[in-house]
Amino acid sequence: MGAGQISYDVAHLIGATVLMAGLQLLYQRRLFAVINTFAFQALALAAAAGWQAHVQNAPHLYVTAGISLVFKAMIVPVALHWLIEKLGIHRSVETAMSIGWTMMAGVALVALSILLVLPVTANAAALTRESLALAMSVVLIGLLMMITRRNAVTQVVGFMALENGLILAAVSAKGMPLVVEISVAFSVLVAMTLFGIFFFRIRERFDTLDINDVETYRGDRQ
Amino acid sequence: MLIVASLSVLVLLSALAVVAGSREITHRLVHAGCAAASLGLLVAGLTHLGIGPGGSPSIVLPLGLPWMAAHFRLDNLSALFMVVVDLAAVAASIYGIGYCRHLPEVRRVTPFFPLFLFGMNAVLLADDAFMFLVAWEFMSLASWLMVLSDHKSAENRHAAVIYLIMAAFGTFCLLTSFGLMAGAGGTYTFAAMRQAELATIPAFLVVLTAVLGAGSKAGLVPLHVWLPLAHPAAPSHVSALMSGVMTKVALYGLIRILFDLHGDVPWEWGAALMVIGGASAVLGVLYALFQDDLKRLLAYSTVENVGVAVIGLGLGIAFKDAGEPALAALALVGGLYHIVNHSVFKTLLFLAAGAVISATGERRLSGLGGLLNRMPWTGTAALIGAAAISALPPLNGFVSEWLILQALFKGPGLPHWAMKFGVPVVGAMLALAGALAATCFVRAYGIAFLGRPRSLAAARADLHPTPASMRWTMAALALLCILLGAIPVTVTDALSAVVQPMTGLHFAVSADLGWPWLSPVSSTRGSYSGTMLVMVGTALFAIAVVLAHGLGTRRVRRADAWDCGHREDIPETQYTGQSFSQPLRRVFGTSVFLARETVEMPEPGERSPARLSVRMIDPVWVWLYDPIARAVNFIADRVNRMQFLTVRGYLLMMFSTLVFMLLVVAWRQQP
Amino acid sequence: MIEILIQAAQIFLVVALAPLVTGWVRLVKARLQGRIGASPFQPYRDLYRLLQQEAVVAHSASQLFRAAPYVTFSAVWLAAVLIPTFTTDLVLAPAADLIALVALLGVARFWTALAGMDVGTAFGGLGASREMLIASLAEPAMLMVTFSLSLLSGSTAPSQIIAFVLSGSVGIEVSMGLALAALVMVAVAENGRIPIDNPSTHLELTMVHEAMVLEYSGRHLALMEAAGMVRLTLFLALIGGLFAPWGIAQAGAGVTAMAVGLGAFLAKSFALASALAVFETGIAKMRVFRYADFLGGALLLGLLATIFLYVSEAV
Amino acid sequence: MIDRLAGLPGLDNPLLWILALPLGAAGFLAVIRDWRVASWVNVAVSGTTFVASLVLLRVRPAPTKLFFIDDFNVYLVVLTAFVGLTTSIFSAAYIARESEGNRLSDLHLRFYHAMYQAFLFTMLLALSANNTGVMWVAVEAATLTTVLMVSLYRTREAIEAAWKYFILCSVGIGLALFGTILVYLAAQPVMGDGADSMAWTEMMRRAAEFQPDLLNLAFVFVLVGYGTKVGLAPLHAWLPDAHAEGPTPISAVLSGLLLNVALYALLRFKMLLSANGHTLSPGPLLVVMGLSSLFLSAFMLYRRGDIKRLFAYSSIEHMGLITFAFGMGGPLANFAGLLHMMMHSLTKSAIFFAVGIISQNEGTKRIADIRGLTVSHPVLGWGFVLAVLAIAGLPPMGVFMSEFLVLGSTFAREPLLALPLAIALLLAFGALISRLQMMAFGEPPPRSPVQSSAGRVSGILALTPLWLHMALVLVAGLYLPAPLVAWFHTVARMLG
Repeated sequence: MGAGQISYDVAHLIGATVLMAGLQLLYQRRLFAVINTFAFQALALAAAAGWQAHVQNAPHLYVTAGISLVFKAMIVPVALHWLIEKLGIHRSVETAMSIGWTMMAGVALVALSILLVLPVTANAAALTRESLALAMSVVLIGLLMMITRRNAVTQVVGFMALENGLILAAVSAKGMPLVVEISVAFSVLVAMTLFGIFFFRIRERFDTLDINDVETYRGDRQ
Repeated sequence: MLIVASLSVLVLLSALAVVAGSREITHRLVHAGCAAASLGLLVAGLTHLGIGPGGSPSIVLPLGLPWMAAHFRLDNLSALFMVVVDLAAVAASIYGIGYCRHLPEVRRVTPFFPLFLFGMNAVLLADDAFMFLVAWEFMSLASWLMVLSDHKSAENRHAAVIYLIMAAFGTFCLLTSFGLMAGAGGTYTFAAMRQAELATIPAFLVVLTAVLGAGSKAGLVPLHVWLPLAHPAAPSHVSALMSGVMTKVALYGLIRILFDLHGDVPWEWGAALMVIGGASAVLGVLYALFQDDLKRLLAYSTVENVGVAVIGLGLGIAFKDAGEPALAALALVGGLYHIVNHSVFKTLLFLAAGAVISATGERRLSGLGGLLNRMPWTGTAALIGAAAISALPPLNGFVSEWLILQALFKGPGLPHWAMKFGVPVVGAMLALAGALAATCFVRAYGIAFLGRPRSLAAARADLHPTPASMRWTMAALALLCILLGAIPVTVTDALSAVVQPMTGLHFAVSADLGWPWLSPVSSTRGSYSGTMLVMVGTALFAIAVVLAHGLGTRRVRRADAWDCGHREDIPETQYTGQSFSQPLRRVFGTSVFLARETVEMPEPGERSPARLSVRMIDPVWVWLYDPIARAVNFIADRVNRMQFLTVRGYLLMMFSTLVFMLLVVAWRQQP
Repeated sequence: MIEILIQAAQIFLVVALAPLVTGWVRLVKARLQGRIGASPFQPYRDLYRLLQQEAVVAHSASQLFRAAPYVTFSAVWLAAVLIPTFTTDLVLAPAADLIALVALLGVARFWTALAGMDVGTAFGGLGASREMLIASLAEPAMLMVTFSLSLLSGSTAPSQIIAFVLSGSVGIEVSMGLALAALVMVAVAENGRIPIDNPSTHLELTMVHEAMVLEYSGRHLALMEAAGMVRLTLFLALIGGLFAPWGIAQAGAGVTAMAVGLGAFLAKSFALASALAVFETGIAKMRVFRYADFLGGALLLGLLATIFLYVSEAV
Repeated sequence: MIDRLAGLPGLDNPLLWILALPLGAAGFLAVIRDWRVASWVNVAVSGTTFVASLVLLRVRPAPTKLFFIDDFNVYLVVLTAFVGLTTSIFSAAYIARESEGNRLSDLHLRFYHAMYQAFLFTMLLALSANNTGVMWVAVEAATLTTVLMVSLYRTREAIEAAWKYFILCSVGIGLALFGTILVYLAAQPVMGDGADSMAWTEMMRRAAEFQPDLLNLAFVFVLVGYGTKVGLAPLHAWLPDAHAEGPTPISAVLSGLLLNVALYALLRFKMLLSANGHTLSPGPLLVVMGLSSLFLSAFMLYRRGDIKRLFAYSSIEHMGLITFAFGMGGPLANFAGLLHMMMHSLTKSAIFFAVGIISQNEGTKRIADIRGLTVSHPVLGWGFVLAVLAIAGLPPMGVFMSEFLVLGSTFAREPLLALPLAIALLLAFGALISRLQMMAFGEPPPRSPVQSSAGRVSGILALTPLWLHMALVLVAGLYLPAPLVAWFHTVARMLG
């Protein structure tokens, strides 16, 4: 039916945008650019959630949309900017794996998730199968980012991208309850991450808590 | 009924020892109680043997695995071993009454001693795999704690840890064996296992793991390494039980699986067991020959005797598989007889060693000497024990070796060429082991009890009189050595009743010559009669005395030793254990233990003494255990690096796990 | 009744004969060495003289030291009583087969060695150590001989083996030869003859048996000596009986047969004794550490003897 | 909103109390100033919770939309409440000793007690949740609370451990959520929108109609996600440090309870798969992860110098064993797995009780510095020996029974799989025993034992839970009550 067609196209479009934003995250070389890209992704996610709320006429999804709009697209980026200023973190992205390879890996992950999801969701609503594939790729890409980027900030962003993917999947799962609770719970996680970075003075990366002492503690060295 | 009572008494005793362990009287009380309880069990076992074949119905208690309770049963085999175990147990307990005062850490012994006895008896009574293993591990556990009783010495701790790990290895092996026999159904009762039909490979594995599991506990080469470490570390009356009895419980497990549960074991396994047994016998006694520590020497000789018994069992399997039940019965009777004997004289010898240690505080042969004059009781008992373990007629050790040899001499009759040629070799090994055992104990006894004391402690041994309880136990055991040797036929008849269900043939070991004549198979086969030997021997002895005294004088004059005219009173000039075994070390040591002698001569004019140092390495350690240890350490080092990665590293591991699994799913889902 | 008498006769025969055999060996050796030598009856006189002397016992010696000679002697004697000499029809024969005989000799050795160590002198230990070295190789060899004989004749009882050999069903067997060779080597070692040990030496470093009984004197020494003599007789009888049993009286034989058997026994014994003397005169004593090779050789011969049976069966 | 409220249990329902008590207490404890009072309130609340949970053994409340009790989670709920109680008793003594050393400020202690109850609440919630989403939220909350408690000491090591724990587990949680969503997607076409298609009770009934491929995919994510919390190698990295650096009572509940809860979640999903029947068998994945955990921990044990890390790794080992058992499947192995879950949480928490007292007495966590415990502190020392022997799998303790069943059944079915299992167990056994001997025997280090009366009281207080647990394990090793066995059998059948 027409409406279904349109709703499908729009949802697909927005989902694709989220994924593109994800890939772009891998591509960025400068921290601020990363943050902005993330904000953009959050924006797209909010749009997706809003659209789903409209399509499935599930009002509670508007809450999710609101959360990601306000919290992720605005508060978090600002907070990150502030953190970078406050802790004087390097502005450039340290990569553990060259951008090019990372991009290729990202594409490979997208391929993998499509390969996995599309055949198995044959009888699911077309709406879900597309965005599910997209969501899964976003999740995997987020994880990839956490691994291949050294800065604390980029890793946090990676984590949040991963979580965007999850929210995307959640909202696009037709009539799934508890989405709000889940997104709230995740926002708490994210908040704690940022808090932790600030509180524990994690300047460079997750691995060492303090750059000042070289030898880091990893549990009973003998 | 009696059994249940005695067992529960044992448990209560250990509780008592825990509660009231601070008072010295408690320990003697507990040991006395143990004596009473094991006496009860001994009686139970004997009466059951007296009733004759046919096991009592299995008793079921609502314990253990919920869907199959706990089964207990007493049949002839277990009754026999019960007699073996509790005979030694009674002795050790009574001995303990007097001995426990000499222990440094008695509070770490008494609570576990009853549990140890309990465990061993429970193994014999168990009628399902679960209870069997529980009791089995229980036995190991209790003895481990007693090995650790004198835990201040690092050597003992080392011994203990190796012991427990080897015990766990054995348990895992037995678990495999039972698991395979029980099948996926999970009915672990022995009754069910007897019915089990096994395919070729599982059947093979069952026997293999049974041999490994029971063998590691019995101390068969090359799984014996823990034994000479652990047995000496425990207090002597416990060592006596561990060496004299616990190894027998292990053999019981072996017999139970190979002859009862599994049923038809192919002859190749018989051959394998004979070779293992032969190797254990020879290597064990060789090890023993070169020991300086009295208790370790005894422990190694346990390895030898277990080997001898296992030769008998292996032969039994071979004959049984070849359809020769009579000979199989003969071999088994020999093996079982040796098990009985060894439990008696090894217990006796360990108890004697305990008496020596508590009198002199010295375990090294090189610090002993001249004890027969100072400890006549212990000395005499030990002499009989040594003669018995050296397989000298008319004592018990000889009878069992004679039976095994008789069976062995029939071995070449087996249809397989491997046996035709193998059996003589095993026979040679057995003979060699026997002769070396005699040498070993001439050395041990001569150095420890004869000659002149090599240390002040040994010279003052008579200042610490041995308590009566210890003396009487040793005397009783010595008497038993003679008895079991003098009336072999009575014993063999009882044993053949035990063997009957295994070979399916009632078999009179005193075939047609009648009571005192031990003549297996047929009277023309060759026969032996300890009874007659004793009678005639004493007669001749009397005649000799009368002749010598009648024809000559009876005057005796005490004087200094002549010693070819070299008058000296430096005890150090005596032969020591080292020098005694030196010729044999030259003969065997160089090849078996890669022994190397190095002599450091001082420069001319220097006053320092010349030194002869001997280095021997234990091939089993060097070629089998060290590599394993090295491998484990190597891998552990590599793996340990994973403790020190960065969070990103860990995330990477997570990510790759995820992707890997996704790929697996993707691959498996291809239509 | 008659069996009892025969047995009794045997009991005293071996003891009575033993010194004479030893004396004979010494005589022949002396003659071979160009000496006149003492009369073959000299050993009787020696033993009697020793019995008269008082026994001197070292302070450090224990009761075992005084008991040992009696035990040793009676053990060897018991062994000698049970083997067929002039007849196989002995009441006590079933009490011990060859295995038990070996073990009985082991008893004697066990006590002798312990007695050697009892006084606590260097020589005693030396003797005991060497004696046990020899024994721990000779005994297995002896058992392997028994093994091959029992395979051949289906019995370990001497009387049965002899009966089997006499029945003639045994042709010229390689393994019989090998067994004989092994048995001879063992006998040489067990009796402490050259090349293993020199019974007439007191050169300290070469002694074996002498070193053990060094501290003995008087009747104790006499018994030890006597034990040695009986052992020699025993081995001669054994070799003669097992490998050349001709003339020996079988079960249920008459008096004449007995007489014949006795004659044959004496003849064989003295012949073998002379052979031993010749052999000893011919060769020199070997170093202690060559014992192992010599006796190991005996052990291997015994093993070969059993193996060869199948070869001859197979062809 | 309405339907969600409808999901809550009624007042007559014991479940309500079991959940409400800790939640309320968490808030209440946050405002109590004096830590002594707080620790006793903590004990009291845990006690009442336990009593309430005992009611479940008698009355089985009807499942609601959000909560339910069945044969599987009933014993876990009771177990959790029980270990919660014993641990709170131990923690009372532990905190008393800690505060002597002033390692913890009152504020920290208030926070600690509040979080303790909150943690219990989240675990009970996760166990009794009838809704995959609720379960997920609960597990996530459990992670957060424990993270906060692990970092309680504010040392660099503690903070780093907490951080590691936090990051790894949040990622894991994320993946678990994705799996949950996938399951919902599998259920939704069959059972329509809404909470029904997330309710275990409903899903189990119609699992057969779900789309198998989607379930496969879901299970992978769930396995990696919840597997991280179970501590399966190679997802285990957070576990040793989190155990080592937090306060010991927390280590006890982490090892004893949280791992079980995560495993429970995993098993629920496995049940779904086996109820569906057309999926790929999850067995191989579980078996592989189990074996890898077994081997990794077995070798790690040989290199540990820190007593708490040592036993943390032994927890990994046992989780691996349990996972292996469920991977093997079949009535015997599943039964053994369930039994082992119970035995392990009792024994391991007991061990951590002992370890807590030991490290307080000796003032160190380094194994090398701990000697001759059975001489210096007999009751504690022997209790420790008993517990370690139990965890090493020696009879007559319960762990032996489960290991016997796992090995026995595996040998009967897959000897080739049983061989590495046995080897790994033997390796771990060796490591544990050698460490045990080092610590429990030998000459104790020369130290004047300063035992204040308060110390002695709290010593007795701290020892009771240890011996109580050991008594239970001992009894279980010899005799299992019939209803428990019945539950295990039904669950084993459900697990397939």
